[in-house]
Amino acid sequence: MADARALVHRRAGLRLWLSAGWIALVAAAALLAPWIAPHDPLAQDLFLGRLPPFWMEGTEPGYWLGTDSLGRDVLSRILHGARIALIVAVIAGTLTCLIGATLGLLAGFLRGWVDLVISRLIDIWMAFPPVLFSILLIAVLGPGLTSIIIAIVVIDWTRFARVVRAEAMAQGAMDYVASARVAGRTRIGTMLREILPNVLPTIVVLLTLEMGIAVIVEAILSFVNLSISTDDPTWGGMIAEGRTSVHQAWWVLVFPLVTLFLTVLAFSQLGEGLKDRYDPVLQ
Amino acid sequence: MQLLRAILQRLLTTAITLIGVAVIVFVVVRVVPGNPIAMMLPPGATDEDIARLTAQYGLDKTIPEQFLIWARGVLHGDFGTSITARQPVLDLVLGRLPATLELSLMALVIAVILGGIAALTGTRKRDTLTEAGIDITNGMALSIPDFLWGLLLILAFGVLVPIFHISGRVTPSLELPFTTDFYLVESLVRLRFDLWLDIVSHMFLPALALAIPLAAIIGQLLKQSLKETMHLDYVTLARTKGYGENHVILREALPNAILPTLTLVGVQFTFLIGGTVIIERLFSYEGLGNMAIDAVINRDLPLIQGIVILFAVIFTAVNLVVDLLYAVLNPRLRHG
Amino acid sequence: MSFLQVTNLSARIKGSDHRLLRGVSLTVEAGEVRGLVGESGAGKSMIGKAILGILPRAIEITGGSILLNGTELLTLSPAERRRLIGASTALIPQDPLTALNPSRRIGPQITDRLVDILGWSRSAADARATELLDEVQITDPTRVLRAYPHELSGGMRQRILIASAFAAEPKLIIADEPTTALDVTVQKQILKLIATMQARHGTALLFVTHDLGVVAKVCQKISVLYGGLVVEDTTAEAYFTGPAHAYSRALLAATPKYTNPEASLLPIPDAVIAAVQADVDAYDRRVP
Amino acid sequence: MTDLLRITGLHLSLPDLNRKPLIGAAPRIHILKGVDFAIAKGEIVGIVGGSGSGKSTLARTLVRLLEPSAGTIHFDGQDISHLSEAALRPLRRRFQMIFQDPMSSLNPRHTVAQIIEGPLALHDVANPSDRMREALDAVGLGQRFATRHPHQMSGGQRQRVGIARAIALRPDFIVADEIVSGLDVSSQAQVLSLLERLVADLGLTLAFISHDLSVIRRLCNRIIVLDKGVIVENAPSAEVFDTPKAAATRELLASILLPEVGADWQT
Repeated sequence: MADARALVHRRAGLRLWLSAGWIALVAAAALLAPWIAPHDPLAQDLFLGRLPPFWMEGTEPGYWLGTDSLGRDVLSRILHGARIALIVAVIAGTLTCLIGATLGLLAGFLRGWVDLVISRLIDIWMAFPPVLFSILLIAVLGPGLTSIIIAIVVIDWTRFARVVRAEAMAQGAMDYVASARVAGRTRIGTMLREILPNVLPTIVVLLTLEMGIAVIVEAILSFVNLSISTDDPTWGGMIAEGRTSVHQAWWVLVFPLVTLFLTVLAFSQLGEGLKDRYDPVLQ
Repeated sequence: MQLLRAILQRLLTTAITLIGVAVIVFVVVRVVPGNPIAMMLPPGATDEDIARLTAQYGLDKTIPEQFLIWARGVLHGDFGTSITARQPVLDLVLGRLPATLELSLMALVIAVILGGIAALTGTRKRDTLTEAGIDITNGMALSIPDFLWGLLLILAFGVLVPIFHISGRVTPSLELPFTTDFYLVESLVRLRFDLWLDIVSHMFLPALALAIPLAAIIGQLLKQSLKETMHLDYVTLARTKGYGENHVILREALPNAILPTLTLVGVQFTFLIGGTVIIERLFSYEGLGNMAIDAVINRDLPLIQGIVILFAVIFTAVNLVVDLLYAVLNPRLRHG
Repeated sequence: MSFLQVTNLSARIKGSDHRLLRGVSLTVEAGEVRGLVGESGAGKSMIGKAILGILPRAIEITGGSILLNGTELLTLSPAERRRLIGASTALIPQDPLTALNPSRRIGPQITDRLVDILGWSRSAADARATELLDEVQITDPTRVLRAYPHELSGGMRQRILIASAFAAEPKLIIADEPTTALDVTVQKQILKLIATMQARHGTALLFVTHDLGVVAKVCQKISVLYGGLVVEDTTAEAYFTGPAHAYSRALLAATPKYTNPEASLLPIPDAVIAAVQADVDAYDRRVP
Repeated sequence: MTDLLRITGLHLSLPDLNRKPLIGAAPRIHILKGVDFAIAKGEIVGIVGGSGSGKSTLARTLVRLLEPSAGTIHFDGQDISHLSEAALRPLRRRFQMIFQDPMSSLNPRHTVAQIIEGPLALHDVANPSDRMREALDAVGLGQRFATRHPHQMSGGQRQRVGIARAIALRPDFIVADEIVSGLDVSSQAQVLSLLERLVADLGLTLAFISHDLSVIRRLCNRIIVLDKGVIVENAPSAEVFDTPKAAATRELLASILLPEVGADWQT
């Protein structure tokens, strides 16, 4: 047992460091993009269109990961694309978490009519196909960073609300809650001091998961051409373009796709890693 | 009696949900900027033309009035007329529905098979490296959404090793003898295996992309549930009777482990159906989702409404079916 | 030769030096009832599980022997062993609520061993099941055999498990805390039922329990365990009139007894724990 | 002797959510059906009954975790039966409860120090950490336990934390609900002798709820037997054992298995 536990711990530690490391790298790219990017991400040069990456035949020095059909440098565009990805991940993820977790906590702990209203809202929300809903919202709000963030928050709060509500309900049935009442704690006090610490690990896992999802939603919206203005380099926009020319220039699709893949994976693993490392019950 | 009450309760909440969806989509759609009527007329149309058409589609009335008119129509099976296609919304939507249903169900089948295998293997080989491998694979499959899987599959099996089609529902040059829109089913019924293979080759990658996250969820939940069940006394008792591991897993543990998994899989299946929207776009698959995105881009209000309502109906129907299945499979509800 | 002879049985958690059984030896004669007593963590259920071959995967047997009617169990292949165990032993588990499969009817849960493992015909097995339910005083066997577990009370389910255990006329039954999960008022009835059935069928019984009150009623021999070590092996008569070992004495004094409240529920003195723990440590030094 | 707690005509019913109709209130299950008794200051009263007798519901009503449907609860002369949560709060310091399952009643993500100090801080007790340390000593757990979490302790140790939390507030009255039923005999003996000593030292009044008459015999001056929501016997301990009046009491007595060979087996 001791052995298995150590193994789990080591794996969890590795997971935490790898995922945190990759996200730090993306963050660094986002911050330093104007200085480290070898080229202007918007600079077009039709003579340099569809250059392959550096290890293949027919490359130009300096275009490490090749260029797209308009001759824009793929690496520079990925570095700049990290900015929007990260902004969306952090802001949309955090806002969604705050709103969804609060509603879930209130519904699950207070029960009664609060729960009735929130549960009904969740039911209605869950009956919408989320991707279609987000596309619709962007059509209403108009493209742009703020619209994307609003759309993500409006659609994804139920992810938190559902899980946190169920968890809070389960915790609410435990005797430590009754014990807090016997000690004279108020309802809100009990919710914040007793229930919240027990739901927090779940919230953290959901939060980092949501950050990854936010990046994907942005990519999906770029893919259907509804995200930011078409000029700004985003990973989703690059992927959309890469998809159309996948038979001619696969690298235009592959590099942003791998970046996106790793980032989403890192976000999802970060939460689990943090929980394994810092949840007192798992120590 | 108890069952009847539960059913009534479900129908009531379902009705509330559907009305809620209808109201929200109706309002959201009507604040979309841009005049759809102006978009559909040729340049140079007069203001009068626009006003006439606007009135024809009822868009000059207030939103509550429009809603009531629309709701009355819906109750009579009339979902309005598509602005771009100028055909009844219901016809358009029902024409595309079979494509999306076939895709979703194929994805579900793949997910159940893959997830089931993962769960059973993981349980059989629990506490070994095999189980750890399954856990890691599941974890990855779970944290990457269908959209990314779709792209990766396009690269892997459409470009790198091109063994599947990555675009469309069927090769356009083929002659189709079908009378329904259920191509996959009808090709089988007509014993046209050449067509069937072509259709499967088109559907397989999008279905797999949709299936992977669900397979991971089934694998994870069912395995967890199986492992918990394996610790229960009736499983231990079966071992002492002389039964081997496979028998114990399949006959004693599995029937009980499926139940808790089933409810969660129901919700996840609605997510899968929601995922068809973007996956159909990605694979240029002619289904509801693809149509929905076009409808949004073209500001085709009646069509958007119709599609969203249809999705909501499908989702609630899936949940109802899952609840029924649960009741059928659970002896506690079936008897007494 | 004893029907069951466990000699020097040792077990530990795989890949660690955490020992669970420290050279346990005990015997159960044919038709005899032996109680295995101790507190949680003493290893008493572990012995039963080791005999039946249902130890959790994380636990390994590191030495010793288990002879069942002269056959060494620990060297048999898993399949041979399962067959032998299935044919000649049975288990009465602790919790009747979790010991019956909720999705299967009662009847097949009693007869499956007879049909699948022992090759009885279905009709013979069904007749046997009815006869058994009669024997455990269930008045409406036909209905009960067709019922699902959730339709029956806890006491009823425990009767069914007892019937199921005796179905194949095993030579040895291991009862693992069979009354602990029951309501106080049914405990005694169930215990009487087990005792009656055991006597009538002449089955050897290994009775695992933490409850000295239960042991006093049904057992002829007693093994007291602490830390996976047998600290005392004696007859019930001798144990309840004056246990030899200090730990056994202290355990008895800690047990509630309404007829002599002042001399019961006495905490075990630290010195006694220290002494018995010293025995455990001495064993670990002796046997690396 | 004055009564610290006086219960008159106590009824309690809870909604049966399994049978709730589509519209309107759920039917109610009647659990306590007219319970009268009093507990004097300094008394240790045992409340005993089989499963379904309503003893745990009664325990929770005594500390006003549940509100009676009818009847009154007087605590130290004050009617607390329908006081609001806010009005109860200052009184809460004076009556405490120890729960059956310490794994559930101790917050898994709090340390022992937080668990014991939490209630102290709520009632503005001065020097809560000193009081916490005192309480840990009183229940025989060393200071090193202060930083532990519940899952890092044994069952007996956890239950002692539950006791420490209750006594740290220096209440007048404690309800102990089946607090040893999950423990080994040795921990059981330890926890009970600890409780016995604390009650004497601190001059506590105790309602001790259990299904085990033997345990109650050792600890309590008086025994109340509850059966299907009514009191069927309320008498000094020795009397209940020597001349049991109610059938329910006799049934409970008959079900006891004494740790001695022979004697009571054939009854």
